[in-house]
Amino acid sequence: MNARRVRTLTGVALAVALATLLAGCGAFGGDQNTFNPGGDVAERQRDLFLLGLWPAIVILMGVLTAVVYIVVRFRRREGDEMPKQVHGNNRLEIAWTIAPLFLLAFIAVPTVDGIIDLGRAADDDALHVRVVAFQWDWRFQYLDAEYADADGNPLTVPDLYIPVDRQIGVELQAGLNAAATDVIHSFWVPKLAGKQDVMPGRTNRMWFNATEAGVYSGQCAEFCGIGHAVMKFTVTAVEPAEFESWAEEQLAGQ
Amino acid sequence: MELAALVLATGVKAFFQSPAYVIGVPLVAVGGLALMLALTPFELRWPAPIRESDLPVLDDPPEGHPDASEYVKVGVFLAVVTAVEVALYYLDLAEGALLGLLLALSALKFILVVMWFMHLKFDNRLFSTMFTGGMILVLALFTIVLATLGSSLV
Amino acid sequence: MQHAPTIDPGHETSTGIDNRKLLMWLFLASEVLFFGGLIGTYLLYRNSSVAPPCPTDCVFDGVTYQGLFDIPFTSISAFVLLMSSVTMVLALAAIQRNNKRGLGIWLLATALLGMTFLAGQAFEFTEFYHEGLTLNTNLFGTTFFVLTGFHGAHVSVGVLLLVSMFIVSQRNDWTKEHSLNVELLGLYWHFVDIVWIVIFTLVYLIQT
Amino acid sequence: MSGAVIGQQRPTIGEALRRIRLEAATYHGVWSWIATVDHKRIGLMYGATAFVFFLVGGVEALIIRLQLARPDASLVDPDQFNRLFTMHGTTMVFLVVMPLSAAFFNLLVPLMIGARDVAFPRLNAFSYWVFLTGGLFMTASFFTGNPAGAFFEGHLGAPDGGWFGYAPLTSTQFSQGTGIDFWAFGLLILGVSSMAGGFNFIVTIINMRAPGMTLFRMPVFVWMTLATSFLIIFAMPIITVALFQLLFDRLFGGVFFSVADGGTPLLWQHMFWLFGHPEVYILILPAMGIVSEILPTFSRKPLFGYPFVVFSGLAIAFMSWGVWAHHMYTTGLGTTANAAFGVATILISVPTGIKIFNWLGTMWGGSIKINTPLLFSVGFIAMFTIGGLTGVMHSMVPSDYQQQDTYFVVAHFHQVLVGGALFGLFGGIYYWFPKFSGRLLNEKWGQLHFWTMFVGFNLTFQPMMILGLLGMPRRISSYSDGLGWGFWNMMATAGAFLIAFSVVAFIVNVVVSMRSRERVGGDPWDGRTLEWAIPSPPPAYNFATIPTVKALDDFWNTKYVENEAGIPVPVVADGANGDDEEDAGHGIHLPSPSVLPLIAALGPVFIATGFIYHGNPWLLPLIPVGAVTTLVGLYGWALEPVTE
Repeated sequence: MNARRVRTLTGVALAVALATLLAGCGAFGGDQNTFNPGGDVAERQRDLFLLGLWPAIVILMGVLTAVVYIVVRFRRREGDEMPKQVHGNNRLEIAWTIAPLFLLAFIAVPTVDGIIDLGRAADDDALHVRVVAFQWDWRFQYLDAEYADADGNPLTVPDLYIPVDRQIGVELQAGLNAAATDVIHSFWVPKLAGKQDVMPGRTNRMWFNATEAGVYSGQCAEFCGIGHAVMKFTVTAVEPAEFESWAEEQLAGQ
Repeated sequence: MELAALVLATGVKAFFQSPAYVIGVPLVAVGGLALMLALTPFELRWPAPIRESDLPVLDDPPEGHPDASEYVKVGVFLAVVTAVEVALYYLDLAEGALLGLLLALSALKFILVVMWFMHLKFDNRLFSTMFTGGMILVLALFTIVLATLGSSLV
Repeated sequence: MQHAPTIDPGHETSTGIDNRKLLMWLFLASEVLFFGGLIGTYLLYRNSSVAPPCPTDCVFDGVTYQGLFDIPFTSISAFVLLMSSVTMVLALAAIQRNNKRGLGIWLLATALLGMTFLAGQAFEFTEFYHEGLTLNTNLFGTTFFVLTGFHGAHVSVGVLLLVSMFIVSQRNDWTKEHSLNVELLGLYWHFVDIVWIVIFTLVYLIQT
Repeated sequence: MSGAVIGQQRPTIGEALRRIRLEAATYHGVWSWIATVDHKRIGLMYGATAFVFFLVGGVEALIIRLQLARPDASLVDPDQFNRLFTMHGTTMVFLVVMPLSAAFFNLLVPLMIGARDVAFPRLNAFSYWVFLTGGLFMTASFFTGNPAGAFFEGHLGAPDGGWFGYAPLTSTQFSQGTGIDFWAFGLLILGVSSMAGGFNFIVTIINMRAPGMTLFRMPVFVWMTLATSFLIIFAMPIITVALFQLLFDRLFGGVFFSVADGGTPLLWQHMFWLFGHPEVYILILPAMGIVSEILPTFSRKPLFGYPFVVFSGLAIAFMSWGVWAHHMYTTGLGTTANAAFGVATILISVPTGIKIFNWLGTMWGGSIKINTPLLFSVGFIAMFTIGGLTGVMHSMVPSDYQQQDTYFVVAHFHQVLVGGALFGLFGGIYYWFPKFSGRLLNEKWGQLHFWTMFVGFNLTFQPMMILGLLGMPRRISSYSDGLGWGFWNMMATAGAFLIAFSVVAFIVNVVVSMRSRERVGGDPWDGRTLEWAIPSPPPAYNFATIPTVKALDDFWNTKYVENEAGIPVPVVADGANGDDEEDAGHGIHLPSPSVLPLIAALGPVFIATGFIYHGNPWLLPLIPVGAVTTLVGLYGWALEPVTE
């Protein structure tokens, strides 16, 4: 195999890979596209991803260029002499041990910051919702007192409605009633927020909001058996007034 | 016989539900082994036959190993420590103090057995490194696991 | 696997350590992780049972249930196993001085002490069973039986090996050249003993 | 008197075994393979068996890809799909990459350290047979126990819990049938094999080195074997405990993972990943070792920064114990744990980076021969870099809340395990094939293999990254139209078939090359390490005289000396050519072949079958039968003479 062919083929492969990657990021279609967030949490997560993505692409391009350059430039030609035997270089080693640490610190800080921020409890004035996941469907219960019916039962619906621009505080429960056991599920609305697992036997919490009205599709993200692929739901974000009238209507029908 | 009847009559599940018998299986196996060794098709040489002779019983232990009397001394000490442990259990000590004392004493027993009976005191350091490496690893890992799972004892 | 034959490397081993001894120590280091997992699980689940019976006195639905542990009895068991370590090491000391008869006596003594321990465990298991504790009663039953059961299985394997070694050593002419076999079995036996030292303290004596 | 005769049949069995040993010792015929204790033959059997399982796992992958190629497909139903992807993962990890690495350990470690065999040849044979029986046992699960119906009605009986089998999905309540039992017992049996191998290689490397072969004169591959083996012997016991707990729950009504009884399913995740993350490095470190051998040879330069490559490998092995919870960010571990494990995960990229830079440094300024093994190694560097960088992106916890359990993760670990481990292993096959067959693999077919695999690989897994970012969760058996996933999935499926084509090219290559008459000498690549100093294929005893090692890359130093400018000059007296040693090995004592490891290895499968079907009075007795089989094997093994 001659060097030219190596170069061409490698070049083509790289170009295809890069083009695909960029095309993917550019194609903002799809109901579950994490690159097209509809809420603050998802936006923050996308921004953090991009913060990591660009250095990663730069490093990757650096390594790939170096690999191709080295293989082409130092390929064995006929009548080559033996190369100089270089055993190593301590200064270089120290340099490429230390240098990544700076880069990593650069992503570690926003990472820890994000963990703490997303990990805090939901605000008191948030809309409190209990997400109930079971094989293989969802129920959403509105826990605030104003959404309870005459018997004190919370409003319960199969798809989530939320008002825009209001924080939604979520607690996650596996199994239709707390005593029933179920498998692990994961609550995920890609355009609104990253996922949180629904663990049987413990209550996980998260919060998010929607900044734009619309219908967001969500889906169970933790493998949960035969119905895993069809365990879907939607989150409809509407204006607050519209939400209140929707809730009243639902309560009346419950 | 009773054991065998139990296994065959009710299946393994019932057998295990009465876990007292779990421990009985290996005991039966010991008997089976004796039978097997008696009927073995192999010559019982292990690992290699050596000349037949009446070697004199030596007086001294090999280099690097303590004398038998030392082993006995360690044994007596171990027995005493166990007695102290049980006594402590019956004393009305503060919970924290009891916990600390018991852990310390069992660590002492542990170290004595490992150092003297397993010869780590005298043997190659490689062995100590590997063994303590495993100990530290498992302690670290499960401390973290128990901590993240919110266990009461850590 | 302590008697696995080893190839003659054509020279001394690189470290001067016998291959089989190294193997045994590696095996024990690995066993540390095994028992660590079992003990860790027990510790995680202590006091997590949602139904009686319990190791010590406990209350469910206003009813007090008496604890199952019988400390004096278990202490004797633990003591027996501890003393079997002493007899084991005396067996080694005997064969290191070419004393085949002494080896036989101490091996047999160790095996008998081991079997006494096993019998004690069988008795204890039976008692617990009659008190209503099985593998599927509650978390205490599951974790306790699996942890002590696996330890008991290790003791049983040890007894098996002790008996085998007794037969083989007495039917052959064992001298101090064979002491490595005894030493390796001893390492295993002492290891099983120290695991019980840990279990005895963490499971039986310390109850929070 | 040792052993008085008891009973009349005693000499007959003993005699039969002796005859098998003698026949096998001639190195001809089928018994010489069944009873072999030669590390080279065991290595070859490991490799061949793992390759067959690779084809099985590959077919599973192709069915999965066909199902996902288009929206709303119904080639397989969700139940079959779940079983297929579970077996695909389990097969590829435990029956392909691990044993392929074990094949290389077996073939190379004794040769590289100048030993005649591993420390415990029969234990080594035992490892192989346990792997084979365990692998067959695991695969046999397809044909059993689906409560919905029989295999010939299209119902597969394989495990359906995913390769990490999260509780409580694996409980009897949520997974009926025997699939999970086969899975758990299969992993236990395979664990025995891996652990026995791990012990054996640690002892071999620590104790069996040729004179002068100090630790820091060992090839990097040997170092990586040592690190991997330590990871195996420390990680396997943890999964063993977890699997026993699962089995006690399933078979005997234990409550370890039962939420109703106060158990916590998270315990399973901790135990699994305490094992599972070191396992990832168990899979990748051997490939890193292989690449570290190939690059210097074809660059005609020593490995750049040898001690740094070694130490970074050890650092990776060590740090792999501190990152397991990064598989569990979304399970609600809490802020502190997520932050700590996030930062630890970020840090593990440092030693990985050091390796990549040193490999580039090795090639820099070299005289690089571009052939298949080198291409695979270079492909490894490129693809593994992507795997590593996406790994760092996963360590950014908040953004990982989005990527967790999506195709982005699937893409990431295939990037590491296919683009990394498998590329490295294929490179190793091309590199050492002549050593063990005496023939070179065909270069044209090899390049076809590499380029189709490289392109196919990128076509398959880069689209998966995009799929993950487009919100496609992993392990879904179908998806609806309109999510924007159809195009990328079709692309991935096309890529998968291109990979399949490349594997066919590889098989053709092996067949074509094995039929070729051309033979190579002991040192076709101008190699650097000891294995090239002996003939190809190596004689049973490996080294006629055990070499005395004076330096790192000792064999190279017998061929060349460096002048003042650091340029190697051939040594004039050319006495080091391995071919001179032929027929020199008379009178070397090798351990006798034995069938007893095989007999001992048969037991566990019987025992497992007996336990799984303990309700069946005909199959229940398999437990004692298996126990006795293993005991007979082990006792015979202990009592049988080692050599004769």
